[in-house]
Order: sequence, then C-alpha cells, then structure tokens
Amino acid sequence: SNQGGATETPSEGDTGGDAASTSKSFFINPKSIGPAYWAAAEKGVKQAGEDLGVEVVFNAPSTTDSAQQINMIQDMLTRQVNGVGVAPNDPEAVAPVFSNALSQDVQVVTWDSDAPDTDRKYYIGAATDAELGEQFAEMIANQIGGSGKVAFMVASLSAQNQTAKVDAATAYLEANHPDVEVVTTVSSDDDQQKAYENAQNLISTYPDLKGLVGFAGAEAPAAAQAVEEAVNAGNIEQGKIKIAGFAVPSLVKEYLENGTIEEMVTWDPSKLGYTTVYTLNLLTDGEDVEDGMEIPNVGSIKVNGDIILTGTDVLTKDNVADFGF
Amino acid sequence: MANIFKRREAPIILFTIVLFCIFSLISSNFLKPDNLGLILTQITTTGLISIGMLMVILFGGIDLSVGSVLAVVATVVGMLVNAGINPFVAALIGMVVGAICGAFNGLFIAWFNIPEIITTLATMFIFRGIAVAISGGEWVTNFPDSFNFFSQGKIIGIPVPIALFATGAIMFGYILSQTRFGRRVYAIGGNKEAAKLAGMSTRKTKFLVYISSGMLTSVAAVIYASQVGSIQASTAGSGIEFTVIAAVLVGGASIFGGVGTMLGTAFGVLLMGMIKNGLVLTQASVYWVDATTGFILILAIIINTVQRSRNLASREGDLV
Amino acid sequence: MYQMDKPILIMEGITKEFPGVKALDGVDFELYPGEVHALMGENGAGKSTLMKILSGVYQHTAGKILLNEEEVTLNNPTVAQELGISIIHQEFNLFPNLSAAENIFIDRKEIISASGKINWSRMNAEAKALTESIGADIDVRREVQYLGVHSQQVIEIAKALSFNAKILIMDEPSAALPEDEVQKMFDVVKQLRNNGVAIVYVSHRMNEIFKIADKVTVLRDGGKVSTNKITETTEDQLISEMVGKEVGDLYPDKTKRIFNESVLNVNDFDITSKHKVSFSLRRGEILGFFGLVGSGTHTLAERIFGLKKGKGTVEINGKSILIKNPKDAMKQGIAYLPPDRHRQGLVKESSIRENMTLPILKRISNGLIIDKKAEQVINEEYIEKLSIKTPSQNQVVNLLSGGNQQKVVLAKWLTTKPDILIMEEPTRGVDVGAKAEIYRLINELSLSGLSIILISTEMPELIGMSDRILVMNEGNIVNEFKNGEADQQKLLKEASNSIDKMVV
Amino acid sequence: MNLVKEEVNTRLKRLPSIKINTISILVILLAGLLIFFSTQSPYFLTTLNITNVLVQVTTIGLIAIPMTYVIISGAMDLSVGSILGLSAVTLGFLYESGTNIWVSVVLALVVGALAGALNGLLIARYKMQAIVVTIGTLVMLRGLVYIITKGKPISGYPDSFYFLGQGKVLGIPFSVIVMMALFSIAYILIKKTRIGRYTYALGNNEEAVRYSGINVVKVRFLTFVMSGLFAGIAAIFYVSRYASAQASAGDGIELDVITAVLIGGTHIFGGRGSLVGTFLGVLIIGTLRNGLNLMGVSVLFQTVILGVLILVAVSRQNK
Ligand SMILES: Nc1ncnc2c1ncn2[C@@H]1O[C@H](COP(=O)(O)OP(=O)(O)OP(=O)(O)O)[C@@H](O)[C@H]1O
Ligand SMILES: Nc1ncnc2c1ncn2[C@@H]1O[C@H](COP(=O)(O)OP(=O)(O)OP(=O)(O)O)[C@@H](O)[C@H]1O
Ligand SMILES: [Mg+2]
Ligand SMILES: [Mg+2]
Repeated sequence: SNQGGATETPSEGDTGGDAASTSKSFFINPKSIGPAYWAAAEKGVKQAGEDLGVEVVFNAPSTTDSAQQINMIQDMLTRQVNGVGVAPNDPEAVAPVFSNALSQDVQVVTWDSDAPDTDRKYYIGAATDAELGEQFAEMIANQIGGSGKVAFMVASLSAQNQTAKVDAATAYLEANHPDVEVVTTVSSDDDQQKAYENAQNLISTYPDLKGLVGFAGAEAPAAAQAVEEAVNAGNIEQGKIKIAGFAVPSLVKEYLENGTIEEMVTWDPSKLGYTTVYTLNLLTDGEDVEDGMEIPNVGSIKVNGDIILTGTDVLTKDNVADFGF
Repeated sequence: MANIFKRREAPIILFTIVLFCIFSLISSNFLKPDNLGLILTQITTTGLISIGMLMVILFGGIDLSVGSVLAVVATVVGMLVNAGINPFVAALIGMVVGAICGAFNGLFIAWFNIPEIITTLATMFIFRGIAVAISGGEWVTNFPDSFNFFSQGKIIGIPVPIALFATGAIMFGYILSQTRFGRRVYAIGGNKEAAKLAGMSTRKTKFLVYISSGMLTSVAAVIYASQVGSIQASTAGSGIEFTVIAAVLVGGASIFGGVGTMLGTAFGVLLMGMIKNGLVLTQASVYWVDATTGFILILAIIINTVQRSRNLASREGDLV
Repeated sequence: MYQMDKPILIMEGITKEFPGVKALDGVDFELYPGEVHALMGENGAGKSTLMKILSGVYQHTAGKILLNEEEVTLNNPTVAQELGISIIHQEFNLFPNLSAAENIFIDRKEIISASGKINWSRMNAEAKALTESIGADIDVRREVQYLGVHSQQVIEIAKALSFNAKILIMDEPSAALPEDEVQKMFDVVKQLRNNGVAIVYVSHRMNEIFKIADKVTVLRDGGKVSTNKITETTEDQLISEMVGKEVGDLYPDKTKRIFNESVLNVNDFDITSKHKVSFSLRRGEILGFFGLVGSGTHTLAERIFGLKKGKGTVEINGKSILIKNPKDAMKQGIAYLPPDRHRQGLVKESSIRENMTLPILKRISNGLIIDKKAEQVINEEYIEKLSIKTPSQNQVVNLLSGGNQQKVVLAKWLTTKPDILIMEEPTRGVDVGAKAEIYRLINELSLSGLSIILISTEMPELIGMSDRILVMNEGNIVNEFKNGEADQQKLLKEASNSIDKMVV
Repeated sequence: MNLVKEEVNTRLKRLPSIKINTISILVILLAGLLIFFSTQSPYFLTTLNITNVLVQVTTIGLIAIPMTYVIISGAMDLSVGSILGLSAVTLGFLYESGTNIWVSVVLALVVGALAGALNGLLIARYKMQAIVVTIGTLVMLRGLVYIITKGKPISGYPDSFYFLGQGKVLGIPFSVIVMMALFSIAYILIKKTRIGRYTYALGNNEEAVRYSGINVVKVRFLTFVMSGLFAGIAAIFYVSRYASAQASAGDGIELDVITAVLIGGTHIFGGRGSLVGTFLGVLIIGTLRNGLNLMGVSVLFQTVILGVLILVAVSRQNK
C-alpha cells in the first residue's frame, strides 16, 4: 500500500520493517505542500522518523487553506495516528479538531505557527512571533541608523504568524525607534512574482525609502532582486535601501555575497520538523521535554511553559555557506 | 476621428487613459519615467501569456493551465541554467517544453474534442504536479549572472522583457489581423460549422494555436525566472490565469469567441498592470487594494458592455 | 466554351447512409450547362444531403459522381470548390464577427499577396464589385452581425459567385428573402445561366420554381421520383409526386366570411418613436400584413407582444391596455409565433412535451410542481389536433422534420388558448404537404373565433389566406386590400413605392 | 416517412441511454473508489470515516447545488468562494460587534444573497458575460473581506451555534442532513417545477425562452441569487464547523465546485446536467481526497490524479 512514494515515509531501508508497522505513527502537517520552506522542514521530519523508528506522514493541502487542512487532520485521526504536529493556517479553526484528537488520546503539538487557545500540548518554533518581530525591527532600525522610512513585506494578510510578527515589530519600533516610520505593509499572497513587483513598486513609490523588512521566505530574495535591479539601473544608490527580516540562506546567498543584503534572521525549518517529531515521540512514550534538553541534529532547546524554541541565527555573508538549506 | 470611437477597443483605451490621469494626479511618482518603465516591465509576463490566451479565447475556448505551464518551463529552464547550460539554449529548450505542453492541451481539445475548460482544468493540476516533481519540491535559485539577461539585459536600448513582449504582440497582432492563419482563428471562433464548410481544418488551427500559446507562455516563464530569481514550482504562476483572462476580456474580447484584438488585449494587460502599480503608488491601504481592483475591473466590463450594445443598436434590420 | 448538350455533371446511384438512416437511396441526377434545375421534395426527402455530397461536405456511401465525364472524388468542400462547384447552404454559414468582404473571400488564396499578407483593398474592391453585380448596395467592410438578413443572403450569394463556379447549388436561398429581393436574385440566376453556369435550385416555393427553373427533379424518402422539363409538368403533378398522393386545394375557401366586433384596436401605436400605425382586427379575422425588409412588420409584431420596449397602448375588447412585456400580452390573450423557429421558436434539445407547455407551465402547476398528467393530456390533444408526426411526446424536437417542428411551435402557442394570434412566416422552409396542413389549421382556428395577424413575405400565402391585407412601407401602413382585391403586382408596388408619394 | 421513423427510433433508444450512462458510470466509478480504498486502508470503510467524508464535502456540496443550476442555464459563477468568505466574516463581524448570533446568521445569508444579486443584476439584467463579471466580483468581494477583518480571524461563538457545523442528529452530522435535504429540494425543483424547466431551456436556447413570454432576466437573476445564498449557507456551516471566520475562507473553492459539477456530467455549455450527477461528483472528489489522505499520498500526486480523473470522467462531454 505504499503508493505515496515521495512523501509517505515507512522508514525506507530501516532496520526492521516490522518494527515500523507495529510502532507509532505521527502526522506532521505543514501549512501547505509545495513551498520549499516546507520541503526543507520535511527533511527534518523524515530524518527524525528514521532516527526514532517511527512512521511519519508529512502532508498538507496544496494551498494554505484552513478548511482543507482540518479535513486532512481529521482523516489522519481516522487513521489512528499517535500524534499530530500541525502548523495551523487558522489558529482558531483547529480548536475543535484538536480537542477531538485529545479525546482519542492523540498527542497534539503545533509547530512553526501557534494556536495558543487550543488543547495543543506544545508549540515548537524558532522563537515566538513577538520575539521575531522585535528582532526584525531591531535589525532594520540598526541598519538604517535609527531613523527613516521602512516598508513591511508579508506573505499573507490573514496568516496569524505574519500579523503577529508585524504587530510586534510595529510596536517595538514605536517604543524604541520613534524616528523609524513604517510606511506600509504589502502582501505577496505567497507569490514570488508579486513579492518582486511589490518591492519594485515600493522603491518607486517612496523615493526616500530606507528599508524593506521581509516577514516570510519569499520576501527577502524578491526585495533584494528588486533593489539590486534598481541599483544596476542607476535609480538608487548602492546600499541606500537595507533589507532585514527572515531569509532562507540558500535563497539570499548571492545577495549577501554581493552586499545587497547585510544580515538576516534565519532558522532551519528542518530543525523545527525534527523537534516536532522528537517531542511527539517523547509525549507518546509518557515522557516530557525539558528546558535545555539536547536534541540530536538540532541542539539544545529552550522550553518556556508550553513553548519550545529551537533558536534563531543571524545570517551574514561570512556564515551563509555553512547552512545546508 | 469618429471611426476611432467606433472601434471595439475605444472604451478600454479611453478608460486606461482616464485611470492613468487619475493615478498621475494622486501620486507624483506615478508619472516618472522610471515608474512607467517599471509598469511596462511588470506586464511582460502576463502580456506574453495574454497573447496566447487571446487566440484561445477567440476560438471560444479558455486556458486554465497557463500558470502550471509557466511553472514547468520556469523550473526546467532554471534547473538547466543551474546545470551550466547556456541560458539561450536553456530558453530554447524551455520553449520546446512549452510547445509540448501546448500540444498536449491541443491534442485533447482538437483531436479528442474535450471542451477547453475541462482539458485545461485537468492539465492545470497535472502540469503543476509535474513541475513540482521535476523540482523535487526544492527552490530553484541562485542562477548564474548570465541568466539576468532575460530580465535586465537590453536590446537596442530596450529592456529585454519589454522587447520580447512588444515583438510577440506585434508579431501575433500582425498574424491575427493580416494573415490567412489569423483570420482562420477569427472565422472558427465566429462560426465553427461555417469554417468547416469553407474547408478550414479547425483541428490543425486549434492545435497550432495551443502550441503557440505554450511557446508564448514559455517565453514568459523564462522572463519570470530571470526576474524573480528563484522559482518555487508549487506556486510559480499559480492564479496567473485569472489575471490573464481578465486582461483579455477587459480588453474587449468575448468569451463566446470570434471577438477581440491584440490592441485591446495589450491595453487590457496594461490596465491590469497599471492598477497594480498605481494602487501601491497612491499608497492605498493594503486592505483596499483587492476591492478597488475588482471594482475597477467591473467598471471596465460595464464600459465594454455599453459599447457593445451601442454597436448592436446600430444593427441594420427591420426598423430597429 | 461549353456544350449545352453534354451533361456537366452525372450523379449515379448515389446512396448515403447515416448511422441508422438511409438518407439517399440510389439517386441519379444529371445537370447540363446553362440550365436551372430545380430540386423539390418534402422536408427530409434528402435534397440537402444530395447537395452536400455534391459540394464535398458529406461523402456518399455508394454510387459515383462524374464531372465532364470524368469520375471525381469530392472528399472536402475545398476540392469541390476547386472543381468549380459552389454551394449556398440552406442554413446561413456566415461569420458574424467578420466583415462582409471577408465572409465572401474567407480563407481564399486569391486575396493573399506574395508576402502572406491579406490584400484588404483588393478584397474589399472585389467584394464590392460582386455585391453590386447582384444589384445590392452593402457596406462590405461592415461586420456581418450588424447587417440585416437580406444583406446576409446577398453575401452568401456573392460568396458562391466569387468562385466563378461552373455549378452553383442554391439550397433554399429564398427562404429568408422577401419577394423583391427574390426578384433581384432571379435576375442574377438568369444572367449566370446565360453565361453557361449550371444551377441547382432547391426550394419549397412552387411559384419560384415555375418562374425560374428549366427542369425539375422530385425526391421522395431518399429516392428519385421524376425529372421533368418545367414546361411539361404542373403544380399539381409536382405536389402529388412530392407527397405521394393527391393534395387538394392549398388554400381554404374564404368567400363567405363576415366579421363584426373588433377585438384589437391599434391607434397611433408607436412602432418606433417616429412611426405610428393604426388598424383594427376583428374576431375570427385573418389579417395579413405585407412588407419588405425594414418595413416594420416584424417590429410591429414584437411591440404588440411586448418583446420590444416602447410607448403606446392598444385597445383590446374595448379596454385600453399598456403592454410592457410578453407576460402582459399573454394575459390579454395574445400569442406570437416568431419567424425563426430555430432561434426563437424552439428549445431544440428538449422534448416536444417540454416545448409545447413552456408558456403555460404556471397554469399547469399545482403550486410549484408541474402536473405531469395535465401536461401529457395537453400534449396528446395538440399532437392529435395538429397531426404532429412523432413516435412520442418525449421526442427531442431537434429530430423532427421542419414542418413538424413548425407545428410544435404553433401548438405551443395554441396551448395558451389565445384570442389573438400573431403569426410571422408560419410556413418558412416547410414543405408543401405540411404547408397545406398548417393552412388548414389556421383556417379552422379562425373559424372557431381566433383572430389572426398573419405577417408573411410569401405573397401567395398572404393572398390565399387573408381576409384583408395591410401593406406596410417604411414604418407606415400604406394601403389596405380586401379579400379578392390583392394580387402580387399590386402588393409589391405598394410595398416598394417610395413613401412620400403615398397617401394613406 | 418510414425512414424518419426508423431514425427517430434509433435516436430515441440512444438518448435516454446516454443519460443513464452518465449516472451509472459515476456510480461505478464511486464504487470502484470505495472498493479500492477499502483494500488499501482498514480505516476507510468505517462509519466514522464515511461520516467524515460527508462532513468534509458539505461546503463544496452546498455550493455545487446552485452551481449546477447556473451551469445548466448556460452561465458560470466564479465568485462563490469570495461570497463564502464575505458571508463568513459578516457573520463574525456582526456577532463580534454585539449582534445576536442568529440575527447575524440571517444577515450573513442576506449578504450572500445580495452579493449573488449583484452578479445577477450585471449578468441577467445588463447582459454582461458571466465569467468576466464573476472574476471581477471574485476579486472585489475578497477585497471587501480583507477590509472587514483586516486579516484577523474572528472566533469565539456561542455553543448553540456550533451545533450547526458540529452537532449530530440521530448520529448523523446536522450539516450533512442539511446538505442532503437541500440536494433533495433542489432535485425536486429542477425535475418537477417550472424553475427547472426554465433553467434547462435557458441553457439550450435563451431566445426561445424569451419568445415564450418568460422573464429570462428574472430566471437568470434568481440562479445567481441562489448561488450567493447557498454560498452564504455554506459559510454559516463553515464558520460553525471551524469555529472561526477567516479572511481566506473559501478561497479557490470555485475550482473544486466546478470540477465536481463537471465530473457529475453537467455540460459546460449549458442545457444538460443533473443534480444526481453533481452529488456523485461531489462524493467522488471527497472520497478520492479522503482515501488518498488515508493512504498518505501527497497532495501533489492527489491533484495529478484528480486531473487525470477529470480527463477520463468528463472526456465523453464532446461539444
Ligand atoms: N447529419 C445527419 N445525420 C444523420 N441523418 C441525417 C443527417 N442529415 C440528414 N439526415 C437524414 O437525411 C434525411 C434527408 O435530410 P435532408 O436534410 O437532405 O432533407 P431535405 O430534403 O433537405 O429537407 P428540407 O426540405 O427540410 O431541407 C433526413 O430525413 C435525415 O434522416
Ligand atoms: N444530425 C442529424 N441527425 C439526425 N437527423 C437529422 C440531423 N440533422 C437533421 N436531421 C433530420 O433531417 C430532417 C430534415 O432536417 P433539416 O435540418 O434539413 O430540416 P428542417 O427541419 O426542415 O429545417 P428547415 O426549416 O431549415 O428546412 C429532419 O427529419 C431531422 O430529423
Ligand atoms: Mg434541406
Ligand atoms: Mg431543412
């Protein structure tokens, strides 16, 4: 029954095929299938499945659709998995299906994006949205010297993890860098071309723009591409517009190397995936996570109440080559 | 002069001009040459795809698969250039791939007689799956600098994307309005049965149109890849079919086929691009962008309809 | 150049089978240069099929075709055209979105210059010359969808002529043409014949056949019945050959009819904002309307039935009524049989049953649910009354012959139990047998008290059926003919005279 | 004349058999899926799972009902997803700002119907092309949703409201009961009433319907109002089931709905189609998704399979 090929992971080449079928199975649910961010996370998930000898299913709808995501979780509960790790598209909407899971003794954690008002046991993230938002804000403020106009670029106007970061960043700037003005927030709807055109239009709209902050994976490279082009075309000077926010190292490598981007915040989604499976495995064994615990392939984690953080890195041209994703 | 207003494209051209003026009034940055250049660059991908879509719509068909074709070609071309293949060779291979996708659509539509919307709905899903499978779910990125030619290069002083779109539009505008093949497209869209009786091969013509459409989409895909710099097969170009269809229809084409021109389509594309750019430039609240876009679209449709009924009212007949 | 005594075309034993149907069964047909050869037969007799085979649209299943004594294979329309055979199809085959000139020269090599570009100026000039040669004045650059029916017919003819055909097939070319245009077309046909072109002329209109044809061939049920010189046959003989039995008088006896009360009074009624008409219709009367294209008869009908918006009231049974839409008209007992049954009359993919009760669904519903029983009863009643030939009321109307389709449209309106029935071109494209039946029906209806407005461009029909004929010209009623007063010359003269010379 | 009769008879035999074929092919297809998946997963053929599938298809199912009418009548409505979103956030917004939940529900339905009426007005009354208009309203109404919510999901409804989307009657989810009931009513409407006749006739020959004295503007208008209203109903169940009204609710659902309707044998150019077919189409899509999920097949392959299914199942729909 292994038609799933690419994504079903009955621990290929594992030591005991039998062990896998009698042991636990987890459903790890990203926001959607397809985006490379999630593909990177999938690697960690698979690796953890292999290392721990558990079956993991990594699947999601092809778009970030909350209803379809919940349907899929429901289907996997029917399949009697032992644990689910969900990156919810709508943090409120998953509440009923989570309590349903709990009533069936299925362990539930969220990862990458939290649903705090639900029955989930833990949230696994690189840092909290508030921390990240503040980190982005501080980074851009520093780069532009504490004053000037910046614009925010998000992947979605309705995704909780995006809006939470934006709110935190805005509040942080107001409190700590009152001279930094956030002129607007634009959304790419997860479409790279739109992100790129948004960046172009922003550069054109605000001649005195000093910074662009990317809140999701596709934004920073699009911003960098647009800035680089504007510089090459002689429309703006090199270094006039700074870029901060989140980035996937492999996507911004060339921009870091050619100086279009100075530094970015990053984290490895595969570590999030690994930690998620690891945590579910502990929970289903009746154990628990501890603050400062070492997780293989991930490193030490911070546990703060029901939040597990794997930590972030600052990406610069000196270390960008060290990241394997 | 009076003739100009009778043309089918007149309302959309006027509308575009009016909107242009409004944006210029609201935002001083809108009229800057840089920004105008920007708008032109930004419309090149949708523009190139619209040319193929116009021909498909002239047949009375519709092509929902263009976004997925774009993803397939962009992925293939991106992987090829990253594998060290010369960008121009890669682009040519991409066009072959696009042509094959088009031929696949054409085969089902022209030979197996499956309605366009059904075939292309299916291939929209299928091609997208193929694109992701080819990419292995990975981002295709970090292209060599030489690949930048397709977004930043210039041919006789004109940015390459604009030059490609302009060439495509003029070439197909000419083919559609001045050659036997082009008039066949209109004839078949106007009355398929009559076209058959006049001895035209509707199959062959349709097949060729789908292949051209695939190739045009692949040129767009190359520009896309070069402009955006990174391709995510699962999302690249998804939803672009709506923008493109909207542009063609707003440009005066009829979904029932036979009616529409390259000039109108070009203005439709321009209008769509201008709205997108203008709404950012006028600093409209981000939450209002979609609503305003939709409203302007509907306005454009209304204006087109008014024009059409005015034309119909002038129909010769029994004391209308 | 050509030899009058040698057939240009010989069709031998032509058989055509469609899945489950033998449309033609061993038909022989010969055609000589410089003759007009009429082809007649009931609806579905196989005329169009035979002509489609000759023009390369269909391929015959058996038999052979000799052109100038050489056997030919006509496997597509282009081959036939290249061999000098061109056809004006029964249904219009125009591209509404293209200009008149383009329609005439669509897909033709002649108008492509060496560079592959279309030579517009040459095409427009030739198109203009061609249409003028038929005596028509149309703007050949105009899109066909904005042209009227007769211009469209002109384009069809011009298109066929543009091939310099040696054989010209005209399949019911007059069906959509008014009488004066038919005259012009005949002039063209005669001219072509004198130039040695062989013409096949398919028509249901008997008077035309005798006016234009040299020979006539009759088909019945896919087989050939006879070929005769026109001078050696008579109308009655042709009819009985077509139908396979004797048919009595086509038109009923109208001499002893008297009318009193008027049912419908139309006073200064707007046809357009500029044109007003007045007339009255009496109970049981058949009031004929004659007019050329653009005369306003059609608009008048649509206005009275509420299909076209406008101001003005009509008086029905003495009460003044404003009709804003067809519903208002139907409430007043008005029904309207439209001129084009394919476009306006029938939902062709639906059954007879569904078509027939479409206007009265509300009446035969219990609450929301349609009363199937009542519907079936009504259907049975009218299928019998109008002798509609069908295996069942669930038959899809698409599969009926033209005459029977027309009867379904008529039945559809009779189910509304109208007091006033407006009929426009009630027998267009209908064969003579079915025509006779429809005339019988119209007459019976009027005798039972139904008042009828009969709008037609077929003069024999008007003269034969009407109690009175009103002639319209440029939006005005210009004359009235009582029963027995009208003949074709008078009607045509009134209808085509310039308006300013007219005194009403 | 025998010839004609003969032909008529062979045609007659062929016609109804075509109809039966569509439905029976769909039934065979569905049965095939059921058998296949039950051999693939022990969890598939369980009451729980079947219930799941039925609940999951309610959104698509509810919208597919009027979509069948709209497509049969020869038009198309691409804006249903946006209308769903608009109704959902209207409900959330009203409740959040203190309106009684049931009043909010009714007003959300009204908003859905009004959005449909806007489409109807432009398409039926002003004769604009349905696809174009509904692409316009798709964009515009979704924009309106973002204006209302500023992107934030609205949650926290009273328990009584959750009954709609989460409650059960006699072990059957209430939403499923409602969907079945509406399918049945719609079936009766299209089969046995004037409205159905007009809908089919409109898709076949609008002119002929107009010349029959029927107000075609009204009929077409009503199909679009119905489309909006049902998108509103779907929104209510959506919000109740997911306990949240999100700005992206219903985004892209039009493709699923149209796919279901087309798989169900409704003719894309109008005039032909059936609600039974649509119902089967909805079930086929739902079953396929669910079964493939249970097998752990990635959605990317699922969409390819769906694509192939469309080509195979709908390919008989020649023009
Ligand atoms: N495409 C077709 N497929 C199947 N049968 C056909 C087709 N076309 C015509 N027929 C059959 O051929 C017979 C002859 O039809 P045809 O159209 O030649 O009649 P006709 O003499 O031109 O009638 P009319 O006077 O109504 O034009 C019909 O009865 C019908 O059964
Ligand atoms: N595609 C077809 N398949 C089967 N029978 C056909 C087909 N087309 C036409 N027929 C049959 O051919 C006969 C005549 O057809 P045709 O379309 O020439 O007729 P008509 O109804 O007389 O039209 P008109 O009013 O234009 O003369 C009818 O009996 C019809 O059933
Ligand atoms: Mg015929
Ligand atoms: Mg006929």
